Amino acid sequence: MTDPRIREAANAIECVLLVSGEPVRLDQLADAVQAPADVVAAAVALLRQEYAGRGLEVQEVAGGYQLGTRPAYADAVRRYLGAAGREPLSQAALETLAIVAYRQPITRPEIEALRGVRSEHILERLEERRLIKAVGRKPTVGRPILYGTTEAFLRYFGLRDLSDLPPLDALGGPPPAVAPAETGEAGSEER
Amino acid sequence: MTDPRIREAANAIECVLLVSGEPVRLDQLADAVQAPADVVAAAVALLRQEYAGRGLEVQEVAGGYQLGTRPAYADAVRRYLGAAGREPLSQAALETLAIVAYRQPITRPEIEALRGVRSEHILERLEERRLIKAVGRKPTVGRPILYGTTEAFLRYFGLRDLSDLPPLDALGGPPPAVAPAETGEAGSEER
Amino acid sequence: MTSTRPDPFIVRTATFEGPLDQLLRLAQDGQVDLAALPLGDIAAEYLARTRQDLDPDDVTETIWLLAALIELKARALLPQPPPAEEAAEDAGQLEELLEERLAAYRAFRDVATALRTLEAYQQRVFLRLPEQPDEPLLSGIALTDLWRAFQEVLARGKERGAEIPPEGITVAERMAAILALLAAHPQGVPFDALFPAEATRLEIVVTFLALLELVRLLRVRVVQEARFATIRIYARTPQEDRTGAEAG
Repeated sequence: MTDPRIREAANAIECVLLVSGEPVRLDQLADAVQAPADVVAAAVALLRQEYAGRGLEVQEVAGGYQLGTRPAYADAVRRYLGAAGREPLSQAALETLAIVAYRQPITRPEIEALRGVRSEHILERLEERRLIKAVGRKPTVGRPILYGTTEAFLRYFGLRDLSDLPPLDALGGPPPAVAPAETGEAGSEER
Repeated sequence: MTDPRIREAANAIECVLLVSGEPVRLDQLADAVQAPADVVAAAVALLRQEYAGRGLEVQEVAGGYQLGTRPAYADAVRRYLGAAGREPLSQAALETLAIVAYRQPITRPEIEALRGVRSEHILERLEERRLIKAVGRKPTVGRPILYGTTEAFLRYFGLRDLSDLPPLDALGGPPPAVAPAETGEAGSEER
Repeated sequence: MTSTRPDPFIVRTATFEGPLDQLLRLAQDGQVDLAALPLGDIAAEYLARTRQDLDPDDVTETIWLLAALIELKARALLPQPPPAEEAAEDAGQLEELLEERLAAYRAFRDVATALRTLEAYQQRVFLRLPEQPDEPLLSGIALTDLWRAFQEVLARGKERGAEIPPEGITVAERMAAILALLAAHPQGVPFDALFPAEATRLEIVVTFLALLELVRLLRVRVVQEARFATIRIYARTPQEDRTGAEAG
């Protein structure tokens, strides 16, 4: 039998996640349902279990939880919405975004040195899509803007946090066998 | 055992109801999930049964079905939705909002020149609160983003347009006799 | 132009007239005869201007732009290094550097592929639209609070001696406003839309100057389909003036 306190918390959380439409952090959930953190954590686990094999799923994204549709049913959703779907990023934009993600904070000249082409326009587009943002200025001549990724970036790719990024294999060898967060390799990329 | 066709239809329907937010008719559901009417009806019945005792429910309204929260959990939802709005604006945020209101369109560097401190984070918060938004880019080097106030800002303060803002008195005289949108007391708490 | 606010610094030489950043862009694209570019005159002109008004942001940007131009010109004027025995070594180093860069770039291309997979997955995930998407998250603030806050900023700014942007209408402001309007209307706007009924004569004149400036800078296009038809103003897409400048 499920603890009734956990059942009630799970029900309330389900409601909050439905109306939120974006990731909700555990502390926000605890405030909303007015339950202690351990009950909230257990309630989220219960919900995830109950949605196994169903149409919806509780996703852990950008430091919070969100109630979303499973990709398997995307066609039904698109038919209903009549929407063609969001435009995916261009290859150039995706590469530039990858450089920002792994090397942040990074300036435009540094990005351009890596890509070998001008990237001003692409950076502007990425900023408009809220995937990157200016996070400061580098204390060198001209004080160029430093770019970093945003929370929307994490949501866009369904990442919990930056350590969730696919491992970067900068040396040209095979990808590391261990999860990057533990090898410390990801850390050295991000400086 | 549930018929797998009904299970699949139920999952897809669950997804459509999640994204819709308004009642969806049976024929719309049938179109979206591409299943015959009897399968759709059975799938809806299955969903209603599965949501018994849960936080969400499949409600039959206005000739259609919608996925909504149970009234029993309305308090948790209200607490969640209200939490962001109840957070008071800091004095710094209020000042920044005032600058944007009176000097729009204005860039971040211009705001910072006026305030004498960095304001990036504050601008982000104001944007999240739907009080200001990017309205364009200034055609100077770096093409900085120009900020302006939103429609929601006007509505909140009960202004028809920006010319309704209380006029500035550069000489520092007493505030003009404008009817405040709400009592002015809460604002002064923040000093 | 009744205000003291600096308009963008316009370079005027025999062959070029326009903002400094545009000059740099053209120079970087190899479209400027650097040897003939009187950088000394340009710098002197800018210096003279800063004696009237000094905007720290503007000065920083301008110095950076001038420095970049000086570097370009210096490179153009210096004789090309003769191919000596050192060259072979340099070439080797250069090759190494290029290879290193290529390896790093390849790694990013690989993760870009991994990100593409994540993107494809997440694009098939849908959420409900957030409730009350157009309500401001605000309570307990009255209009007088807003008014008072702005007065305080102005007062403090005066104490600090900060330069407070004047309320007067400047060409730069109107240019920004026109671009903002066009950004919100990709289908363009009728000419009249730039001149609201309540606009003062000064506003109208300055707005018109701003429009001319934008036309000259190739930022907007003015179209009249037929005689006496409505004149429409469109934003020029960045591609139109950046063709080939960037691999997108």
